[in-house]
Amino acid sequence: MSTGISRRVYQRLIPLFIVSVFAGISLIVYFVTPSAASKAVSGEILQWGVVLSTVTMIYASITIMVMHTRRLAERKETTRMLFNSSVMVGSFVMVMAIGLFAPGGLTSELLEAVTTYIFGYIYAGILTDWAYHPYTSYRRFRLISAESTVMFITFLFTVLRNMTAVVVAVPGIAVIGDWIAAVPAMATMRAALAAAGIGQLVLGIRALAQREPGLIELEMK
Amino acid sequence: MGIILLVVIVTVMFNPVGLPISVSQQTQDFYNRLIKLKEGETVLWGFEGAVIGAYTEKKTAMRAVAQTIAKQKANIVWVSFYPHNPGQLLAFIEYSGLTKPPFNYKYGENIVIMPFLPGEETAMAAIAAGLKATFSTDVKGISIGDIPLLKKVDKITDFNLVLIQFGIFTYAEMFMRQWPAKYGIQVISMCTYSVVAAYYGTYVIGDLDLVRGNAEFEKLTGILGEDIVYMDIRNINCGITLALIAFGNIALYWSKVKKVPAEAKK
Amino acid sequence: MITWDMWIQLLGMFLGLVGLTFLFFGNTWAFSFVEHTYLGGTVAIALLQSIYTLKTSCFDLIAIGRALLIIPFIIGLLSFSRYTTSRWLARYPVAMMSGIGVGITIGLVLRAQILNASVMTIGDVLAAKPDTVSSVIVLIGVLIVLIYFTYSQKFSAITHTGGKMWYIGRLGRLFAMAAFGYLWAKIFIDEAIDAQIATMITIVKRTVDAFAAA
Amino acid sequence: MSLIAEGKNSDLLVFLFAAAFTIYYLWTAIQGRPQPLRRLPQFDAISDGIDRAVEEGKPVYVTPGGYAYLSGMYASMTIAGMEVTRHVARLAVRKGATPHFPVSVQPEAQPLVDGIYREACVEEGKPEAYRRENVQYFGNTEGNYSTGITGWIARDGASCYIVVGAFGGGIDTMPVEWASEWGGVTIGGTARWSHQGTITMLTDYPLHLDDIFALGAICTQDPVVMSSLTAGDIIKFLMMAIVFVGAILAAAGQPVLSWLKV
Repeated sequence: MSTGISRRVYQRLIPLFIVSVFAGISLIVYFVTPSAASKAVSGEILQWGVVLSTVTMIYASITIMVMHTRRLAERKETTRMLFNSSVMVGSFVMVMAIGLFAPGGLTSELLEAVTTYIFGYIYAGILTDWAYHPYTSYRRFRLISAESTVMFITFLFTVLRNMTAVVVAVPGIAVIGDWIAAVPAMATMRAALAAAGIGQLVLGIRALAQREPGLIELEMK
Repeated sequence: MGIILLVVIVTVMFNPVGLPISVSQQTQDFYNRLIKLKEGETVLWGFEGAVIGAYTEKKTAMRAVAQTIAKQKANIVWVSFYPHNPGQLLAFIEYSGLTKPPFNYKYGENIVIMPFLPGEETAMAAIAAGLKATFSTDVKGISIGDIPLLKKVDKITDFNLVLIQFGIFTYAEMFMRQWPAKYGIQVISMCTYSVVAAYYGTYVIGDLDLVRGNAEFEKLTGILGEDIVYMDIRNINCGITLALIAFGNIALYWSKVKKVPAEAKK
Repeated sequence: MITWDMWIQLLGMFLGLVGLTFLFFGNTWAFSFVEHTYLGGTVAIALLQSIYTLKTSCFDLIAIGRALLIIPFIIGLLSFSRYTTSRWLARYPVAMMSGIGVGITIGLVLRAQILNASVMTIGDVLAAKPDTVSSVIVLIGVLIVLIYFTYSQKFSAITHTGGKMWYIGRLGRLFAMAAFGYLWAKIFIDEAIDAQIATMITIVKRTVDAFAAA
Repeated sequence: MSLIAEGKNSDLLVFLFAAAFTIYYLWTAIQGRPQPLRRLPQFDAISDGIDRAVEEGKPVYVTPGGYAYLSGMYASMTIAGMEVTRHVARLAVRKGATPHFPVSVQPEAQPLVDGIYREACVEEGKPEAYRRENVQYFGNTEGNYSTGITGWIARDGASCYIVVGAFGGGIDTMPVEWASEWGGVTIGGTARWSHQGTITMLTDYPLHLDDIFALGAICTQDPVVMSSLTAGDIIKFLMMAIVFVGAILAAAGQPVLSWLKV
C-alpha cells in the first residue's frame, strides 16, 4: 500500500506539481512589473523550454530510425515494408554523411542543394494532393441548407475578390469581398479568438489547480 | 478535375497571359513601411518555413522584399523555427543578390542568419527576450560577440522593424502574442491576410497576402518574379472550379426536379 | 554551362513528379521510394540541426557560466526512459514543457485574444469603422457568436436547439458559417490552387528554364 | 513602483475573475454538485466510428493534430486532444479495434501519446494489446507527417479518422481527405481560427473552436473537469457585457478604451 502511495507521488503528483509550478512562475512573471530578477527568471525558463524541445526532437528522431532499423534487422514484415525501411535508412545515412563529412558540413552547398532540390521538390510534388480541395469544394458545396448557402456565398465572393482580373473588370467585387472580410469574418474572428482564448484560459487554470488529466498518462508502474 | 487544373497550369506557366492586377491597401501599407527604413537600421525577419517547399515557391517575392530593404540600406537578421530553414536562408542570400552589386552586402555586417530554434512559441519568446542569451553563435558558427551587426541589436525592441513570414495559416497567433502583444511593437507580415485581419491596424501595419500580395508587391516595386504568372493561372483555375460547383448544383436541382414528377405519377 | 547542382535539380524534378503520382495512381512502389527518401533525409537534417542547436543554445552557454541549463538537458534525456521499464520518468520532461507552454500563453491570451477583441470592437463602433451600420453588425456578430459557443446546460440550453431562444444560437451559427466560407475560400486559393501552381512552376518550369539557359 | 506591470491591471482582473469562477465550479463539483454540459453529437460519433472499425477490421486513427506541441499556443489544444486520444484509445482497446496514433511534427508529445496508449491497454485489462509500432513519428516537417499518415492509410486503410487539437492546413488536410477517400468517417476540430472553414468542409463531424475543449472535457467523463466549462461560459458573458456596455458607455463619451488598456 505504502509503495502504491509513493508511486502515485513520484509518478503522478510531482509531475502535475511541476506543471503547476512552471505555469505559475510564467504567469507571475507576466503580471509583475519587469525587474532584473523577473527578466532573469523569464529568460531562464524560456531557455529551459528551448533545451527540452531540442532534446525531445533528438529523442524522436532517434526513435523513428531505431524503429526502421529494428524492422530491417528482424525481417518479420512484408517485402514492401522492408523496402520502405531500407530506403528510409539509406536516405538517412546519406544525408547524415553529407552533413558530417561534406566540406562546410551543415552549411555546405551540397546539403543546401539536396534540401532545396531533392526534399523541397519531393514535398512540392506530394503537395499537389491539395488538388483535392477544389474537388472537395465541388463535392460538398450543395446548397441544401441555410448554413451551406451562407457559407457558399461568402466563399464565392472571397474567391472572386482574390481573382485580380475579375476585380479589375468588376471593381464592385472588391468592395463586397472586402466587406465580407471586414464584417462577418471579422466579427466571428474576434468572437472566435476570444472563445478559444477563454477555453485555453480555463484549461490553464485547471492545470494550475492540478485538475487537468490530459497532461499526463495515468498508468502506475 | 485535377488533370484539368494541371493542364491549365502547365499551359499558362510557359505562356503567361498577363491578366491585370490591382494593388490592395495592405500591400501598399507593407511597401510604405519598408520605404520608411533609414540607412543603418536593422530589420528582424522571422522566417517560419514549416513546409519544406514553401521557401522555393516564395523566394521570388522574398527577393523583392529583401532588395527593397537593401535599397533603403537597412540590415537584416533572420531567425527561423524549422531545421531546414537556415540552409534555405543561406541559399536565399545567394539567390537574392544582396551580396552582389549594387547592394554589396557583407555577411556579419549587413546580414546575419541565426541557427534554427525548436519549441515554436517558446522559441519566439526566447528570441524576443534577447538573441545573446539564446544563441552562442550564428548559423555559420561565428561567435555572437564577433558579429558586428549583432553588437547593436539584441532584444526585439532594439530592431527598427520586425517582419514576420510564415507558411500559410500557422503561427499568426504565436507571433502576435510573443512579439507585438508582449513588447508593444508593430510588425509587417508576409502571410494570408485572414489570419492577421483581427490585429490589422494595431499589431500589424502591412501585409503581403501570399500570392496576390506578392504579385502586387512585385508589380509595385518593379522587381518582377513568378507571382504575376501565378495570378494568371489562379484567375483561370478559380474560374473553372466555380463553374464546376455551379454545374454540380444545377445537376442536383435538375435531378430533384425530374424526381418530383416521377414520384407524383406514382 | 550545366553545373553540378543542376543535375541535382533535374533529379529533384523527377522525384517530385513521382511524388505527384500519388494523386492519380495511389501508393505505388515508386511513390513509396520518394516518400521514404524524403522521410529519412529530413529526419537526418532535423537530427543534425538539433544537435547543432543543442550546442549553440545549451552546451556553449553552460560553458560560459549558465550552469543551470544542465537541468533541462538532463530532464530532457529522461524522454529516453520510454525505452526502459521506468517509462514514467518521461513524464518529467513532458510536465516541464507543458508547464512552460501553458504558462507563457495564459497571460498573453488575455491581452491578445480576449481584451484586444473587446477593445477593437468598441473602438470600431466609436470610429464608425468601416461604417456605422457595419460596425454595429460586427458588434452584434461578436455577441451572438459568443453565445453560440456556450456549453453548460445551465447557460446554453435556452439558446440552442430546443431552447426558447434557439434562434439566437442559430443566428450565431449562420454568422460563423459566413466567416467559415470566407476562411475556406482563403484555404482553397492559398493551399489548393496556388500550391499546385507553385509545384509545377518550382519543379518543372524552373528546371526547364535552367537547362534552357545553360 | 507598482507591483503589477503597467497596462496589465485589466488582464489581471479578467484572470482573477476567470480563476475564481473556474475554481468555484471545480470545488462545487468535488462537493457533489457537478454542472452538466450540453450534448455534442461528435462524442457519440467517436463510439460509432470505433464500432465501424471493429466491423471493417480497419484501424481507427486518432491524433491531437500535426501541431500538437506542449510548448506554446497549441499546448492547450494538444492537452484537449490528449483527452480525446485517451478516450479513443480506451474504447478501441475495449472493443477490439486497432488504434493508430500519428505523432505531431514537434515530437514533444510522443512520450505522452505512447504512455496514454499503454495506459489504456492496461486499464482495459489487455496489456498485450499494446503495439509500439501503432505510435508513429514520421519526422519534423509538415511533409513527413502528412506523407507518413497518407502512406499509412494507403497501406492499412481507415475506418475512422479523428483529429482533435492543433490541426494544421499543410499538415492535417491531406490525411483527412485521404481517410475520407478511403471510406473512413472523419471527426475533426481545432481551436485555430484559420482552419474553421477547413474542418467544416473536410470532416463529417466538425468541432469548431471552443468545441474541442468541451469535447476534451466530456471525454474525460470527469464531472469535475466538465463543470469547469461553466466558468468558461461565465467569462464569455463577462466579455459580452464588456463589449456591449463598453460600446454604449464609449458612445456616451466615457473613456472605456483607456480603462481596458490599464
